Amino acid sequence: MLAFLHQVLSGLATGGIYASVALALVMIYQATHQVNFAQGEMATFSTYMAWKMIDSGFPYWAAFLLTLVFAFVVGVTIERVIVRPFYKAPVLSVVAVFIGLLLIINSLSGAIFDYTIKPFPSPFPSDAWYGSPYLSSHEVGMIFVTLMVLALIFAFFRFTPLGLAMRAAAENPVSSRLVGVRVGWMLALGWGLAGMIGAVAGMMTAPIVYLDPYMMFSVLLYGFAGALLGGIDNPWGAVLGGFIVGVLQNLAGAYVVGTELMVTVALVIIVGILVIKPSGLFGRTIVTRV
Amino acid sequence: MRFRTSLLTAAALLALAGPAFAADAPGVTATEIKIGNTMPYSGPASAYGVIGKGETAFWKMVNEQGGVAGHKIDFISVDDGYNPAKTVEQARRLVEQDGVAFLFNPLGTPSNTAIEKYLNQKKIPQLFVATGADKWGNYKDFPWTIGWQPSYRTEAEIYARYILQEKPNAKIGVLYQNDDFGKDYLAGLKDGLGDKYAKMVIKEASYEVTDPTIDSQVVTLQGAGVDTLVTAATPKFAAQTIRKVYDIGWRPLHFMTNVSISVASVMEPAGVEKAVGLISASYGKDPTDPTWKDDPGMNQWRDFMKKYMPGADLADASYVYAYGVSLTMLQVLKQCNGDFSRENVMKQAANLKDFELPTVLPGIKLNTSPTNYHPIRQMQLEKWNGKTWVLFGKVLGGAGS
Amino acid sequence: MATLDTSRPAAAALFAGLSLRAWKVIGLAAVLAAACVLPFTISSYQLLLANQVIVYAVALLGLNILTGYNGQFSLGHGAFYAIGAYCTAILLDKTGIPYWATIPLAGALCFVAGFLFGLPALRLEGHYLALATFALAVATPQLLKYKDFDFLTGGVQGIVISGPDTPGGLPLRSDQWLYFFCLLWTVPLFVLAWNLLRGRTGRALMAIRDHPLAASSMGIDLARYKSLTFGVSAMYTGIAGALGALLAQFVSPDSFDLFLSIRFLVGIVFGGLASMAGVFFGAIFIEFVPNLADLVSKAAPQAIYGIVLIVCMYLMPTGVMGLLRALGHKLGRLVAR
Amino acid sequence: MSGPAANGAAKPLLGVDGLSVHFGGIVALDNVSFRVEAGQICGLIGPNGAGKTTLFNVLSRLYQADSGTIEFEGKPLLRQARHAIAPLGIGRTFQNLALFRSMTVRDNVMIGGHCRARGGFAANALRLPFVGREERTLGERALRLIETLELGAVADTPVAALPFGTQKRVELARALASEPKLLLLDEPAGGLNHEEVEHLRDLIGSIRDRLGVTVLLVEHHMSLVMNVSDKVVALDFGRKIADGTPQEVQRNPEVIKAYLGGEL
Amino acid sequence: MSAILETRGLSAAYGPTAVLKSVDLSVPQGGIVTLLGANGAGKTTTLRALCNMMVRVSGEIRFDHQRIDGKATEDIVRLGIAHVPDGRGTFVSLSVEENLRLGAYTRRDRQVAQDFERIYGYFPRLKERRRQQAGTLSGGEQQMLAISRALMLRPKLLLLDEPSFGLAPLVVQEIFRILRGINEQEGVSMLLVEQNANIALELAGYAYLLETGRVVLDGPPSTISSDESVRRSYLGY
Repeated sequence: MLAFLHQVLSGLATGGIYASVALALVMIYQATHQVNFAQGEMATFSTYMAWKMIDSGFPYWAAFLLTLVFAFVVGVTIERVIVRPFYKAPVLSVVAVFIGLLLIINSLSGAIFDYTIKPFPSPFPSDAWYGSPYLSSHEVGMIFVTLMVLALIFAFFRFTPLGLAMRAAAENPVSSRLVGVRVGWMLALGWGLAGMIGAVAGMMTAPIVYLDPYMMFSVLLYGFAGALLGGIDNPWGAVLGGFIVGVLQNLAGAYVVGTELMVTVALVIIVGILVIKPSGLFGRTIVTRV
Repeated sequence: MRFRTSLLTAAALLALAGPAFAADAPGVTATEIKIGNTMPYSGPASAYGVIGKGETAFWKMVNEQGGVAGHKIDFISVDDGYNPAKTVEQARRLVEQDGVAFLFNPLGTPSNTAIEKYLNQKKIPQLFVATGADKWGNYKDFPWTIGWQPSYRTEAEIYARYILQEKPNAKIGVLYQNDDFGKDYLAGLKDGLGDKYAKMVIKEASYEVTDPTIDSQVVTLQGAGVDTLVTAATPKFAAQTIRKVYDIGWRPLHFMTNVSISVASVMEPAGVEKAVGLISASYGKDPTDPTWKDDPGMNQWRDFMKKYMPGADLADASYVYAYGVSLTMLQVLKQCNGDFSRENVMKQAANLKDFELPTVLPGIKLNTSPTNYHPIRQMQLEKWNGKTWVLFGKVLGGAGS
Repeated sequence: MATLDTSRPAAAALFAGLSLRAWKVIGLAAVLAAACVLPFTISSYQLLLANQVIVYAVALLGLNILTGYNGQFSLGHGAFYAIGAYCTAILLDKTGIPYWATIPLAGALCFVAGFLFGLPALRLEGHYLALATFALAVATPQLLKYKDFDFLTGGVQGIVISGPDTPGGLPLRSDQWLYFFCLLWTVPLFVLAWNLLRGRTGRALMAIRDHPLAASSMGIDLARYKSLTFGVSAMYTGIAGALGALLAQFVSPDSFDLFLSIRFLVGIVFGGLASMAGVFFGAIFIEFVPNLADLVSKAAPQAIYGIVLIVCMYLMPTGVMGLLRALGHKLGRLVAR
Repeated sequence: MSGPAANGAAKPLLGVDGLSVHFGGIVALDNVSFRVEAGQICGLIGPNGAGKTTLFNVLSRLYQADSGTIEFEGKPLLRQARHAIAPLGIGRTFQNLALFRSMTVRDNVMIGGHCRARGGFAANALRLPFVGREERTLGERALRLIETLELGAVADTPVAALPFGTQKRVELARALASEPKLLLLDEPAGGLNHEEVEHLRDLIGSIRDRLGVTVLLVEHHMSLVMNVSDKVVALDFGRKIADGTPQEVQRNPEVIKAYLGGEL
Repeated sequence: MSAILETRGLSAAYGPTAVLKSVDLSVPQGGIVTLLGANGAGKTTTLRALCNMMVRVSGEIRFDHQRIDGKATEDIVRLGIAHVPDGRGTFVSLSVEENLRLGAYTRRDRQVAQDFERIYGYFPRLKERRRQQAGTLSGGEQQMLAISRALMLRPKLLLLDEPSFGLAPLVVQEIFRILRGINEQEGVSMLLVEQNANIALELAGYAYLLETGRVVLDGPPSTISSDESVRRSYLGY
């Protein structure tokens, strides 16, 4: 029973990582109706910047804030320079561009910072959480940060005119222009904010999994699964989805089939749930009349 | 012009197709030897690409120092993305298009497996392959393929014998990467423990390279009551394992694969104090271990790095590996005495006698013969004391194959 | 192969006064003739590359039937390529079946696998289908190396097989024979796809892509069509995998990583969605651009690959065939003037 | 082509009985019953949101009914699969267009005839002889419809490039290509000017008279509905409020109050 | 009365296909102008061209004495031109209220809350459904929403593309009554594209007749409706 509890808690910790990436995906989806496959690599690259700054003597929080600014600027720039010419291109062409971006950023991380892993500091105390062997204080802190980001995103989309305009721009650019929304900047802003959220996710993930160019590669996959499972148009659902994926993975590995097929089983379960509930557990079904 | 080139290519092809005479020496001209190599410069195993870069720098150094017996080395290293299908294509490019004399240190177990048959059929040496699998000493079936480093299986066998001796009632758990590398450790433990394996190994847990963490696996192993842990994980996961084991207050007797004992890229990220008591076995010197700070052998390597790979990460043990294996290759070329035919190169590769490398542990010597295709078959156990690895016991030879 | 283009009057036809159809036939014959002469003019290594391009083209055609024509997004077609390859490798390794007989068996197996996978996939669209198919690509290597299947798959070590020998009496090297063997499969597969896609079935596939609801109101059984399309698509890609196994003479889980599926997707997008001729351009791209990138930079070959990809998409947002069609229209208008 | 249905048969072509549909808490259709005899043109009118399009969507099995029955030629319709509706002989158009936008007019119309051919995957891939014959028949019929509806000039243009009104005609041609016995038209006059509406009226008339197709017509264009219909059914808030000849319905006070307003 | 909107030689094309050929239009300050024409004559394209939306435009457009041709759609809208597009342009995944809030997106004044009540007064149906996803509304309700959203901008000029499309006769009368009220009370100018020529000419003070992208006839409603071909094609009496 204790072991079971332990598995669940450690799953929650991993799930927290997925949840934080899922939030970045929700952000970009709400703002552009696209799933950016390069999101994880952008987060990794931002985390490298933070590492570089801390390594050269910046205090943690200064580096943290500067990294957020950096990630925002990078996000906006990528949108303006690389993605923008493709807004009229077919969806799959855009997907190909995202794949290209993923390869470029991943490769650059490796070329600039090489492939050996780097330890990344945590802003939280380094001892275990209240002496508990189950969760470290960083893991608890990370879950807390994720929930905070979630609350911010939720409030942003729900209560601010800018959030509303962003959702509108993603859904229907033509109509958005007709109500005076500057669609181009909304999309760029969405990329910038998603970049920032990704950077937070990266800086929270790195102390746990260590920093290397592939740090976010698989995290993105599970974050994506979590976001879809919970509902990609719903930040709460996405975060919950992330936690579910984390716990599910652990339990599947520990109790169902053994570790060698753990990924397979977890994915089969996720896809199975989606087949039954095609818009995610908490996603809204968009009804359009014919 | 074009026509001529294709004629020349055709001629080269004809030469390849015919029986190889020593005098033909494909890939060798009066002034040059062409050596081929495949590496994962792209894809998930790109971390190993630095080996290829180190080797390229090494041959540049050799050429600047005058080459081998009046021959410059044309080292052609190409990307296979760690995809065996691509390796096949690239190996054939190297042989048929570029006309290399032989392949040196192609990386990856599946990649080498994919080209082994082709190269042996064509009687092209596949020298000092960069993989720790055990199969690379099969001189009977594949006389043109030779390994270099001690196999993972040998290493695991050493751990198994140590456990049998020191802790005969151990409850062993294995944490392994779900690929050829990890599974070789399972095989080695089976070799070493024999029929006790089923009783002693009470839990096996694997992870995928795509898993973000191994927390769940560590918890599972602890939960199963394991008191002796053998970890076959790459550096990132090794560091995670050491830290997680410590953090959950678990103190098993912990063996760590030789792949992941770098001070800079495993011990320090994991937390040097969390790794105290960790046992491993090694054959090479760790560039980040203070023990070798003033070691003349390692200084030789450092000089090379300073001059030919400025700016490279000196903590990366892959460069030490590249240097060591290249030195071995150089020795073989020197032994060839000017006859760089494929037969002679292979013959000399299988004729190393007590060759010593500056980058391997003192007392370890490289030996090969027509019936011994395992150049390095010795390792020494070592224990982490919180600051450095402390060697203990004798230099051990695996029973090997 | 641009001559396969179905659409509107091409300029050249008007120009020469020959019917478009006649030009297509002439062009196709020329391409086929060139394909037959090719193996006698290039080196054995170049032939390997050419052969790999042909094999990829078949795989891409499979994916294009599903994604380009039917609008079902797959990030997991590498899995079917793997299943096809393993089917051939296992049959050659474990049974006495002749190599040529393994190809249809691999195709049949993949058809069934694709059809079965298509059933649950029916309920998923867009990103959800992408996730499901991606999951397939993740799961396949894991299953291939699973310990209980070791006895068949050879586990992580994979299976080494022998390539086919030239049948007695033919004056061909074995690699030349292998090329013709692949061609013998490829040409009929393209003809079948051509027939399939330009008739009633093809129209139904495209109708489903454009407006599934309206399509079902026209009496098109979505479930049947979509899952059968998945099956046919998997069959094509699976046959390509089987031929690819003969080409590499080796299969292992590492040969079919996630990036294979992604490369297939890149291939059809680069060549042009819903275009049969485009798959050849796509195949050329995914085969040669990595080599090119490797030549340019050892430090970051994938960055080069990514840049080339993005620049190509920038210049040709609808792929090579999209560009050719647009050029054709322009030319057509010029000539008509 | 199906022959003109015999009038006076005991069973109506379409019989809707006690039909109710709910979306969440909203009642879209509330116990609606009416019948359409073979060969009739039946107008369906009512305020926006009264449930007219919902009724169409239930008939084409896009929506599920909560209770009630629909019989078509005496057979229960609600047990049929969505894709079985067209083969039974019910064709439709959509209020906001549901064309296959990237495909040409000709292909759109040929897809309309999908349910009148049978070549499947294997037969098509192998191009069996009967497939070629079917293709020719389908192609010829499509061509005739294209000409009838004056679409000849744009036959090989992708429909996305056409003006709204033209697309509406493509939809009509597509629906007719399925050789329906019952044709559901959802606001065919939307976006048409007076002259075009007159054409449309003649067209609907001739579809019934020449092709023997029964028509159920949702339309707000009152002069069209009243001129062309044999009977009119009026809905409001999902309930039927009137059912009768155009004149009867037009004079019905509830219809005037809910729908027509003071003037006509 | 000066013109709030004026075009000189307005042409527009979709890709290579020219649709509008040198059209001169004028909408007087506070006036209502209607565009008549057959299907494909270029009416919708005219409205799109004015907003620089989805078409390639050339020629001169003045709004409030200011050149607006070449400006981005959103900047044109911010000057006070609201467009009720064909096909309604509903944000289907957003609620009815969010759609309306977006209508007032560019406004910074404090009267937005009152305007909600005004709109709900016009269309009680929308108030009932304000929390509902707009995509679930019926076609007619979405048309009401589109007009309401445009009104939320408090525009100086309203471009209406077939406001009667898909609406029941009673609602059409109601909407045109509302439009007339807005025009009279708030002085909002309107450019109206409408197939229902009777009601359009009743509302408008001036009309243009388009044929294949050119103005072939213009004048006050009485002049227009006395033209024989207009009577036959558009009015039916």
